[in-house]
Amino acid sequence: PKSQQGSDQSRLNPLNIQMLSRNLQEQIFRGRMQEYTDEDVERSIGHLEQHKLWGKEASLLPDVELKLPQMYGNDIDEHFCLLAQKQSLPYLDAASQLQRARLPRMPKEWAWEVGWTRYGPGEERQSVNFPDEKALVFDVEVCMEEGQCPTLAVAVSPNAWYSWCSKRLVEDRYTWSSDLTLADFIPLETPVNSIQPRNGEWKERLVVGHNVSFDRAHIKEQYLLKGSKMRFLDTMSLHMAISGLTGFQRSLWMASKYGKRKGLQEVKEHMKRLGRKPEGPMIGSWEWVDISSINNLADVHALYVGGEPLKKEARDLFVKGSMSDIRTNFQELMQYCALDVLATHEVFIQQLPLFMERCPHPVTLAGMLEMGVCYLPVNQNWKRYLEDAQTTYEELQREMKKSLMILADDACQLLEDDRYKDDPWLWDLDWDIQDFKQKKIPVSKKKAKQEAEAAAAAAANKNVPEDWNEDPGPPPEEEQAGSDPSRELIQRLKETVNYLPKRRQHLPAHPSWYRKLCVKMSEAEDWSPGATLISLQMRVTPKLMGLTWDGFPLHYTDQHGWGYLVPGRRDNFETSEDSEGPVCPYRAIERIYKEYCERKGKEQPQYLDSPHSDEFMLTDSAIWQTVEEVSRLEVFDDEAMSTAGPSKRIKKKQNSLVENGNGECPYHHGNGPYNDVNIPGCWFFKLPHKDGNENNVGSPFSKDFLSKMEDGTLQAGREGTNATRALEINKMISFWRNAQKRISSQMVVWLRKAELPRSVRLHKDFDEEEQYGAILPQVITAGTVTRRAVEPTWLTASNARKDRVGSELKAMVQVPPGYHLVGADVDSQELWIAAILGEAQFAGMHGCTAFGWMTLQGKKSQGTDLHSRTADAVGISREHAKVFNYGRIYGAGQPFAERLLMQFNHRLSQQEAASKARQMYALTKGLRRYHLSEEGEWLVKKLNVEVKRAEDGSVSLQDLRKISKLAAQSTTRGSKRKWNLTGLRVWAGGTESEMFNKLENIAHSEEPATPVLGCRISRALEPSAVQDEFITSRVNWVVQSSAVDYLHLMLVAMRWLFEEHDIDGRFCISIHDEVRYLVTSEDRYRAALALQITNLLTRCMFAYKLGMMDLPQSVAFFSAVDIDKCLRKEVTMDCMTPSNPTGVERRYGLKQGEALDIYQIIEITKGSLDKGKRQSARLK
Amino acid sequence: YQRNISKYNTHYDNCDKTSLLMQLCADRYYISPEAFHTRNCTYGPLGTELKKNITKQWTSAIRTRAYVFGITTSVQSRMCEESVKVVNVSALQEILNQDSLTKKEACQKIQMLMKDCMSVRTSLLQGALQQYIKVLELVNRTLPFGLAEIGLCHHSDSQLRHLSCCSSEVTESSLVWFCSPRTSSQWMDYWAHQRLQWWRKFALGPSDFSMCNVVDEELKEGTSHGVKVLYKFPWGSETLETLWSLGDTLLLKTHQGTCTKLQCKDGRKSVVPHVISVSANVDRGILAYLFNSLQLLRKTDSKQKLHQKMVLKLHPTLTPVKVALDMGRGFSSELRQVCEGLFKEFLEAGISTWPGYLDTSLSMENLHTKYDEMGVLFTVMVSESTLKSGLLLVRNRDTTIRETMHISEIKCFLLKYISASENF
Amino acid sequence: YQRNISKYNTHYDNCDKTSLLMQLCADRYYISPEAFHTRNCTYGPLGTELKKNITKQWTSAIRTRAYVFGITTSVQSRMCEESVKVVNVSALQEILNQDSLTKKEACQKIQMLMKDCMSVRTSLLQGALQQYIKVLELVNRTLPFGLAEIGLCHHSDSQLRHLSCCSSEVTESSLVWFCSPRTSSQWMDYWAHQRLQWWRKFALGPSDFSMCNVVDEELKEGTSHGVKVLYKFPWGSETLETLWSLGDTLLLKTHQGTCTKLQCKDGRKSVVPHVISVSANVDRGILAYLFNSLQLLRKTDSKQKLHQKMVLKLHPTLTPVKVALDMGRGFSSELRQVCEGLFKEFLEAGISTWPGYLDTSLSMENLHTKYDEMGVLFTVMVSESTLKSGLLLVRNRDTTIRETMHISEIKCFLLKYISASENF
Repeated sequence: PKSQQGSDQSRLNPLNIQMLSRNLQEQIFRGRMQEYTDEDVERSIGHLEQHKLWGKEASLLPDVELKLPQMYGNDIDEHFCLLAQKQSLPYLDAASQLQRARLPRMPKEWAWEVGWTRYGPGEERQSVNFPDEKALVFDVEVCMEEGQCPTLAVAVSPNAWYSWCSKRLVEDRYTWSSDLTLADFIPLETPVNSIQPRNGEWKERLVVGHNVSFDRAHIKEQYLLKGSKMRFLDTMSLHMAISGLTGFQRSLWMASKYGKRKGLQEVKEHMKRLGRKPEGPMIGSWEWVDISSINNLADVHALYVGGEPLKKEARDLFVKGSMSDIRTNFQELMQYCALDVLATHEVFIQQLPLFMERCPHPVTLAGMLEMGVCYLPVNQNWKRYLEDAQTTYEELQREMKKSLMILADDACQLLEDDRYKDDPWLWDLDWDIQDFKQKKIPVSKKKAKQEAEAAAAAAANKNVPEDWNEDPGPPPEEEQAGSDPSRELIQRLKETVNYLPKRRQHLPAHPSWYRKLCVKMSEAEDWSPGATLISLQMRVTPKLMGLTWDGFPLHYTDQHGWGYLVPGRRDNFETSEDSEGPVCPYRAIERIYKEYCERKGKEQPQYLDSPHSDEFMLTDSAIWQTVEEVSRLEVFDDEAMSTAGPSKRIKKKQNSLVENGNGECPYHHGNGPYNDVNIPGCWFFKLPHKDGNENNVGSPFSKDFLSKMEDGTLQAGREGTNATRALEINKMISFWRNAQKRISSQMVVWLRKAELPRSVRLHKDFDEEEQYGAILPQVITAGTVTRRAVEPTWLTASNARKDRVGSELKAMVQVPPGYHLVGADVDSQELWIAAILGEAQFAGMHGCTAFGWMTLQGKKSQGTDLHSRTADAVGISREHAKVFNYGRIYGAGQPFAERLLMQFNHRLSQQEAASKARQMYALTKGLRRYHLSEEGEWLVKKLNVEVKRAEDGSVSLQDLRKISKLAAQSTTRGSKRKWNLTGLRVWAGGTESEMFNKLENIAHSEEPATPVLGCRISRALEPSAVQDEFITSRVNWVVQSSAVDYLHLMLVAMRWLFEEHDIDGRFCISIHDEVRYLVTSEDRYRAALALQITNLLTRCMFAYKLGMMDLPQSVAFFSAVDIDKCLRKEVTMDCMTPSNPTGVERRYGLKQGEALDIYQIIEITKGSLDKGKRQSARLK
Repeated sequence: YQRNISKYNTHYDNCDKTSLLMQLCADRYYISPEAFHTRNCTYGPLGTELKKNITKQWTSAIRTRAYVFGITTSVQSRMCEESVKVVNVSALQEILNQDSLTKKEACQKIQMLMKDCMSVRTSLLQGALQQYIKVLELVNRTLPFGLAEIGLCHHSDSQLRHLSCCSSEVTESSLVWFCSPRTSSQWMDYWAHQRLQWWRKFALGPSDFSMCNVVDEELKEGTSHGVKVLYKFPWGSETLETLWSLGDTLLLKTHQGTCTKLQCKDGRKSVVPHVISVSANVDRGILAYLFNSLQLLRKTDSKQKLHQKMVLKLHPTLTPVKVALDMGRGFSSELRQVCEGLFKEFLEAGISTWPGYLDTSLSMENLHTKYDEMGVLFTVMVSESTLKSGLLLVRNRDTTIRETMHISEIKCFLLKYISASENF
Repeated sequence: YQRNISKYNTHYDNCDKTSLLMQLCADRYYISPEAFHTRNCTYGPLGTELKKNITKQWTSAIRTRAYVFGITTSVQSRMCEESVKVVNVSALQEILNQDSLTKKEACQKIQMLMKDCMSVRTSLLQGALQQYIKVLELVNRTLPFGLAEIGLCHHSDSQLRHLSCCSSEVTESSLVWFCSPRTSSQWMDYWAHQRLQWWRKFALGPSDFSMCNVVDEELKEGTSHGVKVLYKFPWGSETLETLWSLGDTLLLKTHQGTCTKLQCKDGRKSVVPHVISVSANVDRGILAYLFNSLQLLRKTDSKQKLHQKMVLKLHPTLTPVKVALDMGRGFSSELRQVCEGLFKEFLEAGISTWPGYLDTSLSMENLHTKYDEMGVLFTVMVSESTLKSGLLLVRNRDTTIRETMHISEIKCFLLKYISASENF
């Protein structure tokens, strides 16, 4: 055994990786030291040398001297166990009460009364402030049409049933305020009009519900800044942890359960989305279907409880019905709600023991309870943000549409003299116009009309002077009095409206394509003139814009999607002679391309027959036509007789190609030509597609073409139009278009002054005119099979981008006066987890695998970090390499890399991409090697095959083939015996091989469980249920689920430190590898220190559970803890977006926050979490 | 404004669009041709109507947004320290004619006279600030509110300061916004955004309108922040509208010693409000819209000759003439009666109509050229078949397509078209 | 205008109505209180809106009748021989400061400077005459036609001619009508009739408006006939509008030497048209309507005390505020939301609305007094019962009766009421 010693505190491990400062290692590992064997060290050095990583210089980090809080238990694992048990004990207690209870009988009739009603054992009713119970099963229903206020609710405890009705349900009023206040919500701990719990103390209470975060968002006390001690257990999350399904499995499950048609359709669509061929490998094992279900209560109930299926029809009334519908069906709906509560209880009874068995570590439950109380503080800026984003969105959308409408109007002008026939883009639109229809005027009416005419003429003669130009003088008296011959004439003419058909034609004089873009005037209330239906996605739009690709006009065909026309083709004139359709103005296309070439200073192609310059382009349309006809004949003659001409050689080549039947374009290379598109005078080439050229491009405005717009490959060919601007706008509004509904339906509750804590009210920045409130994001604590949290708005929100309307979303979470957000991102969390797993597998030493070394020690500056290495190896940018690396670690294979490569560089051929991808995978993941099965070993011996074995005895694929070939030869022809040669398959030779071996190891094990907290994989993914299916999901699960363990450990540690050291704050939100706490400004630095210590302990827990008694210093602490007043990626980000053009500092007065590393935090806090010391430090 | 003109001239040769537009404005009587050479903005019938439409839209945009009251203040004021004054020449003459006076005495008398004379306002801001207290009573000291006015101001041109007639008339539209100091920067952003959007709303090419911050050096006394709305004219960008965040300095200065009277409620506090001034040069705005909506189309006619076609694609809401009424050949007295009847009907419905039937000398093509250059949205053609079947041919300026429509439906169509296009 | 003021003062004691109205105008901010003492017409929010309504009615009355085009001419002109000029004081100062000059030299220089200065127009007639030729092209030399303009003019007051600051701003509305000499006297009669009818149309007491011929002594050069529309103010009759039949003299004088260019077609003849000028003093017209619509009611309250109640019964079309929105006590934040919603709805429909809900301090009685004095047509009261049932209380100014109406129908009701009352 040997341990390398550094200076006083600094220590390096045998691989020269800096470990924790001595004092920290001693405090955490209680004197236990990491032991290294020489053999392991040698193996590691060899491996690192092989990947050219050994011997790189590394600078030392300063040491950290810190007195950690007193830890419990004998080791760090016990410490966490004890913490978690202490934290979850009262709730576990309440849960088991619920589990043991026999529920009282459900009332037959429900009280029509505002607020809570309690039903005693004899159904005696009693109006109560709230159900004062330790444990409840709870369900809220909301009448969607009336907004977001809770409508009614039912709860049950082991002691009684409770029902709740809202004021809005019981009182019938014309309008209700759209602003939500606490009084609209359901009290569970405080009397009406009060925010104080009885006796001033919050009690630990547990609420169980299915998708309980929805119910939580309707509970009054949950919106208070200083939280109650109520916690929530979600039967949906428990279900996911026990028996959850992956997205793909869900489709399959639906298919097998709910009839073939609906489900299979979804499976097909899913396959299509994943790019899998439906005829690909069939799903072999279906056992998992019976031990799992999708997430809704009815199916979950059926899985765990069984029996009568739940009736969910009543739900529709809440979704679609009005408040009065609910009033009418009140009893029925209450009953429905109560039955849901009952079902939830039944499910819960079954789930709890299963969950405890499969996720045995107490940290998991404690972490989930903590995650269930997310809280996002907002203020009046939230409304401003919604308005700003929406108006910016509407304005941009209008600008885009308007520019398109102008293009459509301008194009109409080509109808005059049929000029559209010479337009390189618009020639093939439908330019038909309709005749104006009129009824025949019946004879009798004709007579009446003649009379009218005569009368009119008479009237005219009476008053109008013979000479037009004479001043008639003022109108006569009777005209001033109202009788006016011209009005009478108009009136009479108006009656001829009877001769028109009842139903008016829709813009009969407009070309057909334009007509389709217009709303019929009589049809729509909010009718608008012009081509208002036009959008960027329509086929006509690129044509109206006159888009060109490298100077060639775009063209659309049904069979190939979008492409472009290259002029110069001469082999298909005769075929078009008898075709009826529009004729391609190939001369105009040639002209367009010629102008393009002149602009670009590019040599232009010599067309077969274009000796005439533009001057010869003639001024008389009649001659033009003849020339056009003649030129066609000329080509025909050329082909037939092969007469020599000025450009003989090209012609010959051309002709020979034509004869060969595959007319290639001599001067342009691209995706084509596709000569089944028979456009006289032009070849058709397809636009390149990101998924490979065999795919059709549906719109040249998809975001993949953005870069082509920017570099000028794709540009607008008409004067005065700006296709790039339209595309830019499209890009800018995409985020808000998708997110607007979700974001603006976020439920915000505004707190009155009295409902805010004293510290806020008395703060110098408090302003009565402003609003303070909160959003409770409806997070499903374990929403995926990896137990990651799911929530559609906040957990998926991207960071603010300058070109995305509304993307400043996260920064709109803003603290009330006197508070700060303290939080941090776990630095490259998943890479580290994956790496440490690989290290534990390989030599049990930090930095022993190349992948691990790069993660810990890699430097961007030296080009030794993971992304730089990949970038170098493949020859791509570091940013692109990042995408590859994460993709690979998440389980994406070589084909994914190929496709990605092609997308990054459209000039790369399929073969080049494939070889690059292969190279990259060999370097990283390594090559497959095989351990021979007994049968295999036997054959090797028997046949005396020479194989090259690696250290671990595995053989390569080539050797394997050799064996099987020999085996096949040696056996008799008739017996087609199939040998089963291989046992374990491993990866070898790559930087990440050991990591992948470990992941697959876990995924293939009998009972896959996370290495740190021992949480088992969903029953629906266990090998016993699925055999070898869903491998990618299972491999992916190992890292992802461990990341969830990481988060749970952090939450537990933070709670402990907050309580132990009286830090005034609460959990706010965790977004995957990021946690945020809402802390009083006074305590913000102590909270930051607590966060750093939490990270240290969590990482040590990982190392400890993987058998390593040490931790590299570089990952021990967050590189920075953000102390900020809003939620954003970086404390310095100003979050400028089109809807927030001046940035959050100017617009919302949000100054930059602080990002502090461990050294700064220790300096500020003097390394102490205690209240007193920090204050004295501050005074100094 | 006259600066532009001089620039037109220097850029005349290389700036085709500018000269084309100037010619068009004179030909179609938007702006009086003399006005280009003198210092005044004199508008012809079309220009006057365009100006009316623009100011109407400005007013409704400003007023539907918030509590904004219109006011009217005097062109002449005693307060202004500007150098342009209104002088009664006969009084001056009288002094000059008094032979008995020494030069010094005469000078003194003239100085006295000048001191008594009213100055001519250079902006509408001062007037609004003076009315502040009176309006405050009306709104019961509640913030925010605004005072809006459109009126003539005299801008002295810095380049011509030493010439005798240095002032030019400009129609300004002004909003003076009073808000609590707490929200003033938000309101500044709000109005800046609103104003830019307003200009863009009626533009054919919105991107020619832009916004920029006033650099610190240009900030006047007491202003903390300034934003300008610019238009990219062919000869360069010019300011159409300026927004100043003025703090409370000017307000306090205007009402010296009455600080308590100035105070408003902001929650439970009493504050002296901050002032934001939003003021646009309407005349330059008109020019901007004229430039913005001029579309030059190259068009080959039936003889393959290239023509330059000009269309003034003013926004339907702004364009001065919505409809031109013309008549084909035929029973002209009856046709004319139909025209007159329709003319009355349209005018009564508030549709600005051009009595094209008064002039029957133009060919159809010249007629369309004329109307396109005038920016006429629709051309309604009354022909003999109208007398038989009540059908009219209605040509749309933007699509140039002639649609058949019945006489009983034309008015509704026009009204609906114009009001609906306000949203685009 | 200032003459009126002085008359107010002399009649103060014996003319109760005058002082009452003046107080009302100041209190309810029709006319700025300072404006009574200075020479300017400064209007508050209500006065501005009233003026807008009057000029709008004037324009539509003029324009729906015949071929009348609006124009805009410059306030400053070179042509005018009037004595009020716009002077750049610094240029004058410069001359005075030149010590080297003798008095004579200085005088000459000043004279030169004055000559160069622009004068301020005293009527809109001259501008219209100048635009005549250009418009003639537009209408293809067809008679009759008219040029209309509303704008500021400077009137020098004859009584104060010798004071230094003798000019006062007046908003004039002017129609200059060009017709054949043959029909000119008919047109003169026509317009005189039209104008009187127009003034009377919006009056509460039409008989206070009257018409008289101008006596021969008052006829200016070139005018053959003149007619005046008068209003009987408490202190005597004053002229609101003047119509002059001007023949062709002024037109010929304005366009010297271009006689052929002036000619129009009248049948087969070519004639130089006769000019009829119709011009009204809008400011005085406003005052006339204010006096005309003030109704004084004596009323005993519950304590048998006698009160003077004033109602400004302005015509529904003219009255500046059509509807006031107020709220009762109760859930104030929700009530306010309803008010704000209605406020926006009304403004968008073009109904001028008073946001009375911003001020909740007045008692119901004071509120009605205030609104009656403001001439508010309807008072809409949003109360708690609105939240429950959607019902509003709507009080009519003229009947003082409170009607219950549903929130969904109020907008249509108001629009219909206002537009229908235009015919009465």
